[in-house]
Amino acid sequence: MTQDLNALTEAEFRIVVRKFLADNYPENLRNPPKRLHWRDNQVWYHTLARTGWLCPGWPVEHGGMGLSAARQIALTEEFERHGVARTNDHGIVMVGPLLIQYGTQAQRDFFLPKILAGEHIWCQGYSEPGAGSDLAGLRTSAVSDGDHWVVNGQKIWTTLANDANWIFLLVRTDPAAKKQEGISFLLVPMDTPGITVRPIINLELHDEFCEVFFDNVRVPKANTVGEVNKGWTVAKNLLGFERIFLGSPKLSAHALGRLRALADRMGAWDDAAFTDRYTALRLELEDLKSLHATFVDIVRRGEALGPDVSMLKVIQTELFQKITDAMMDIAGENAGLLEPMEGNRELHPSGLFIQARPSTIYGGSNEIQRNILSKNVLGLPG
Amino acid sequence: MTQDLNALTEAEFRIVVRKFLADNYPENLRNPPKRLHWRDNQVWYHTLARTGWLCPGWPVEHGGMGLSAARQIALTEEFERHGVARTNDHGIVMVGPLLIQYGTQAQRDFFLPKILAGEHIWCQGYSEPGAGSDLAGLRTSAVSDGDHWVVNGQKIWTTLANDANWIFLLVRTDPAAKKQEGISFLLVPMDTPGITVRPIINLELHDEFCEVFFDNVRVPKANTVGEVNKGWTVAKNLLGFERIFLGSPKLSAHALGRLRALADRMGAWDDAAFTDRYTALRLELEDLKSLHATFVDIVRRGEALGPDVSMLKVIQTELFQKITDAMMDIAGENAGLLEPMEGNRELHPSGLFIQARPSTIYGGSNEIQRNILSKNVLGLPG
Amino acid sequence: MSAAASDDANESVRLIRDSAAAIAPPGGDTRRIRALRFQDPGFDRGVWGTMCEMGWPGLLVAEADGGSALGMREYCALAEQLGAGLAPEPLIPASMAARLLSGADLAALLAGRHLVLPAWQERPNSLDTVGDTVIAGGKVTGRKCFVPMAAGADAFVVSGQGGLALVARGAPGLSIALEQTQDGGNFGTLSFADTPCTMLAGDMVAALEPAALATAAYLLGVMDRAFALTLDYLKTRHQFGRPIGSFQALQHRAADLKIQVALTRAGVESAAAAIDAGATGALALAAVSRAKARAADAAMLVTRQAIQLHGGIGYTDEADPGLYLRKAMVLSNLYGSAALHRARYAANAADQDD
Amino acid sequence: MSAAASDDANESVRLIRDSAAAIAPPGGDTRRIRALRFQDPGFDRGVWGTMCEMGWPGLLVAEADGGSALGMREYCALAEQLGAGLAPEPLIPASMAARLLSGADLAALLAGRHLVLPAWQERPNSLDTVGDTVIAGGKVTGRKCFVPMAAGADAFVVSGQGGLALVARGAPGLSIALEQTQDGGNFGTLSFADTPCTMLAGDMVAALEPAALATAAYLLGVMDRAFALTLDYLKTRHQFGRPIGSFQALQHRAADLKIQVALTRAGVESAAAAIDAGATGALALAAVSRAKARAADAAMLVTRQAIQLHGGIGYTDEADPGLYLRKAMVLSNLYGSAALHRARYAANAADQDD
Repeated sequence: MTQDLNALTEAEFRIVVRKFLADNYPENLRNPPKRLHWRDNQVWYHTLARTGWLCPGWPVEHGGMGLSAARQIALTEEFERHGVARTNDHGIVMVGPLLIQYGTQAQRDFFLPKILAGEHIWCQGYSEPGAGSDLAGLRTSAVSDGDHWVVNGQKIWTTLANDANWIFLLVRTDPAAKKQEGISFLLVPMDTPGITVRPIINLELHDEFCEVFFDNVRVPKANTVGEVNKGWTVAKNLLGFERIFLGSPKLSAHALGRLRALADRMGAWDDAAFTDRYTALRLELEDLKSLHATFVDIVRRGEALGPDVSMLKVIQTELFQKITDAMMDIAGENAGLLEPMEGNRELHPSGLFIQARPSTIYGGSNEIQRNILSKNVLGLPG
Repeated sequence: MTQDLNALTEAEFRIVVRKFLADNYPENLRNPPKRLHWRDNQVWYHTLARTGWLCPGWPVEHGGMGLSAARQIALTEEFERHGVARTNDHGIVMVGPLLIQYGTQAQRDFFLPKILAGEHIWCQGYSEPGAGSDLAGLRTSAVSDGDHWVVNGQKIWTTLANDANWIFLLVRTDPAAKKQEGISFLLVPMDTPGITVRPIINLELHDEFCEVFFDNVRVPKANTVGEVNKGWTVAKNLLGFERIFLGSPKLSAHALGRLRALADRMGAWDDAAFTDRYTALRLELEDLKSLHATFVDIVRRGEALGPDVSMLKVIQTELFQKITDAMMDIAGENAGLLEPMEGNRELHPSGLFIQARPSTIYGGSNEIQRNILSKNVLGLPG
Repeated sequence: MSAAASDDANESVRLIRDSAAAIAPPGGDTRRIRALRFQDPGFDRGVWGTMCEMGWPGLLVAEADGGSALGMREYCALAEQLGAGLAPEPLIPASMAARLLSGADLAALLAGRHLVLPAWQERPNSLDTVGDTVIAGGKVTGRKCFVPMAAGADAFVVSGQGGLALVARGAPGLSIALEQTQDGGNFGTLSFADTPCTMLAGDMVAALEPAALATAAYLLGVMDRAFALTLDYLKTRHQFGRPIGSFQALQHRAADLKIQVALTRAGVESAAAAIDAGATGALALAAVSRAKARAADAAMLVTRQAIQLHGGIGYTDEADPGLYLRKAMVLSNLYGSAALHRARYAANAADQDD
Repeated sequence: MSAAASDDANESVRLIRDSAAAIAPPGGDTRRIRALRFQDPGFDRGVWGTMCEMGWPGLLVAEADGGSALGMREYCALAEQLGAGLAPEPLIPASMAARLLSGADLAALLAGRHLVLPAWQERPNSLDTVGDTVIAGGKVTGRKCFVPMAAGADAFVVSGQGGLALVARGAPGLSIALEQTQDGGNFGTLSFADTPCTMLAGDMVAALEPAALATAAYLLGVMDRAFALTLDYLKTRHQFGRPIGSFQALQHRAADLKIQVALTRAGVESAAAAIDAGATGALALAAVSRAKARAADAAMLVTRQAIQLHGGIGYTDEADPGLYLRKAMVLSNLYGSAALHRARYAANAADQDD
């Protein structure tokens, strides 16, 4: 099958994907208002695992679909168009590719099949209460004790940790080293004694994020990925892809569609000031699409993304917020409702407005992205 | 006369001022598009001197009108309403009050009558090519030589230096001292050998600003104001008043009137997006007026202005720019014209747009004002 | 205003602020606020009783009618203080109702025994108080929406074609649908079908003005407190080995927020002073619209930035900035959105000649 | 486009850029630019001749008609390069005229012997090419304005009711009033009174599109270069003992300007690619409008900020940032302002379903 999919034209490929979704995706999970938990999406997850569609980007020899970069982009677009919910995908998009690149043969042999089978559900332990924007300032420690590490500390903003049975962790293994050195990358089963998960209720009143506490947690040294004290290199590698992902215009495109529906409902088109504002948002989205396409072309050509990809994250997240700001402005008193207007999921300005808030904070806050742009792209000093 | 003026009600006082202007102000000098030179405004200047209206704020015993703060504000408002051009007023608003506060009796006896008579025209030597925003970083030096200072260095942005016969100067008299210490305040005749003035053509294609070069210029030590090495205290005193002056809503009010005239001419009122934008600018102006009034009240009560007066400068100058930005947006191709549209001074969007540019740079750039607000008002660290 | 009158007003404003702060400490009682959220009726009837004992719903009511006969400056100072403390009690709608009642009805409201709320709105983004509702022959028929804290009301003042009427909560033919609001309160949608009522003589349109201005003042309190919280956070939160408030980009943003708060305060205070000085008609409408337009936009800006500047923690429900954001989301568009008030300002303020 | 065709296009774009940079070095020849400012005709006829030798006015013209038959990508690359170098020579209007001429007229234009410029506009803020001008019986009567660099034209292509006509500069009944423009060039207002003309067969409306898009590209060059200048200044200018570019507030502003330049480039290149790939009708109008709207706003923003970030020196006429600001002031509203193009975009781009 995978051979065939890469050989198809893009148009043919998209038809295959659409048919696959029409045949397999549960109708009630289309465009969910909040991030789904494992209890809700595991049936779909196992469908993907069973049909071999779970890991589009993994090479065929590791059990993936082996899709080219171009095909993966088309696949993502079709999934988004269909309103497919994001799954608990950290194992698929992060741990798998990482182990393929940095893991030992033993690690690959053990972990990859468990991910492919939907048996291991992963979460990511990077941020800490004292190390948010300053990720390299993390303090969770791992102290050597024979063939184990003993981990103590706390992680925060761990997405869906309450669904996961494994976590990948950045820990400090050399407290004397400079900030970005002395960090190692560990793989830890969530049922290890000493791990406690506490869900955080966010402004959506949803428990998507968690705190994870580590109290003398013993981790086999065999679960270290890459060299000891070189974990920052491993982790950094994952951040590049995150930015083109966070810069995808699809989220803003979706929000603009909702703004249009709201404007229809509110009769806002009679107001030329709104119409001009709407058109400016549309134009910004179209320009973002054009700019995004130039970065996608880089990926398509197999070249490395530069730090200027941070522009996409800034533009996309702030456009998303500007669109939801406009919603609040035209929604009138409905802007204050907790639930969707008239029970119609499509008309939930306050919900989307709140959903847009953290986009400029996570994945490296937009302040951090602008620091990266000014220093690593524009070469400004200090 | 001055006794009478303070005793009048404000309404009566304004009537007196209006009559004075109607009787005396040259019609052809109303609302000039650019800052006037001495050759153009000296007749009016001497009229003010002759009638005793030149120095409204100076105490009566020093030859001024002795007007209260409230009367001075009303006077300024009436002058602005009438479109009275700004004169070469550094002697009146800066040097005189400064000498009254910090000068020796001999300095007061010599200089004040010359200012009152319109004989001494002053300019201000603060900024230097390497010390713009960082005013305290100035490097023009004054080295002691008997009862003289020998001044070497360069000043820049000296307004109308090409009209002045005296300059007040900040110079470094102790090169070893920390930045704001070791600075002294000197009074220097412009015809002293070694002084060269070079006008700078600005974006208005006008020579309002000058560079002033000092090459072994000998200045009597008797011309030092305040203590040697304490000139910063003297100079700082002048900056507070500058900000409430630069924050006066009158400039933006004038610009908004021009925007209205342009909108009439361009038929822009048919465009609801413009109308909403215009109303937002109007509201910002009205809010600025309300905020400005609270600071004027402080002055009226004779209390000291706090550093939060920097807000006024930021709001006013950026509003002025936003208004002229709107002009450019509706002017169509006229935005590119060098001269007024149809020869009508009231319709000169490009001219006012350019005139608005430096307002966020001079008088302490708006970046500096925001630094002041964050550190001295909000107490933010560093 | 003479200097003596001005001193009196300053003193009564100070007294109001002090007593308000005792009941709704600025940012100091979020435990109470959190406990009341998303529960009916969304506020504390006991605290409401205390507010009535303080005479707050009657602040603008004449002394002969049992009120305090104070001015808009005092009312705005009170509303601002309640905003700083996020007090959910429905002081603004109840004060609006107080203007529309008289006699025993008014006395019961002011005493805190009988909570009456106005039901005037039929469409979002509108200040029209009449709509399609018909009041005739002692009956009301129609539909009113966005009645804040309707869950706790004992009766409603309803406006419509035919005048103004008082309807008891339990009146036959009245059904109430409640929707939760982001701040933990509720909006009621009231459907009347031949519902018995008693006629009133008040003017709903005029009563909207103090409510709109007080809402601007409440939003001023909300943004002022959200900004103060944020400033504290900027000074104490460290990243990269220094307080985040030492980063210039954040400093300048804080300065811009400070400017918005200052402009809002200037606008609210000048509107209140103008009305206390006797401004009426278009002048008063323009003053209220200016204050409400700025307050709505500035409150949203400041509370949005409070979330952003708090980073991840700002997005948690357990941190306080979200409480201020949600309050701004509910109140910004109440009694007219910023766009509506900009348009109303343009229609009412004479343009200048200079 | 196939990979091979794309490589060809990339190569011809590179060639165009190189040859343009030789004649109009980006930011490197402001002495020439300054010498030509505010002097008639506002550009250098000799340099214009060289540009014609390079085949630039005929870039889009078919080979059979003496042109190079290249695409919009090449044309935009050329215009961008000229913008970076602030070249005042009227390439864009002359290229527009080239689309409207044929035979010997066209040959004379392309050879640089006879400079023909289009005169189509009668009102500001409008893309209407007809207006009140009447062309009939071999005579033109009417008034056209905002003809860029009219001071240097030998003839004009005039549109009006009745079609399109060629009018010699010296034709009887034609009077030309010149107004100086901020960039040192000029706008001509042409009054025709029974002025003899020869009829032409071209389409003025269609000819506007490449001119509008090339103006967006020229503005891209202007802003890109103004930004580069500013970035250099941020790195070298010291205040408070450090380069001003080390201050975070300025760094973040620079990042925002970089984003505007990048969005403009993406929009211009995607419009050029769409047209080269055969886009026509509403699709092409929308693409051009998107590019021009962004370029106009971004050019004004970037050049304004270039002044601000240069501080006092930026406000002097002898510093270069002002040259870029003035160019942006003249070109941003030419061939349609940002607001006009936003409205035209909305009228022509199909809204999406997702």
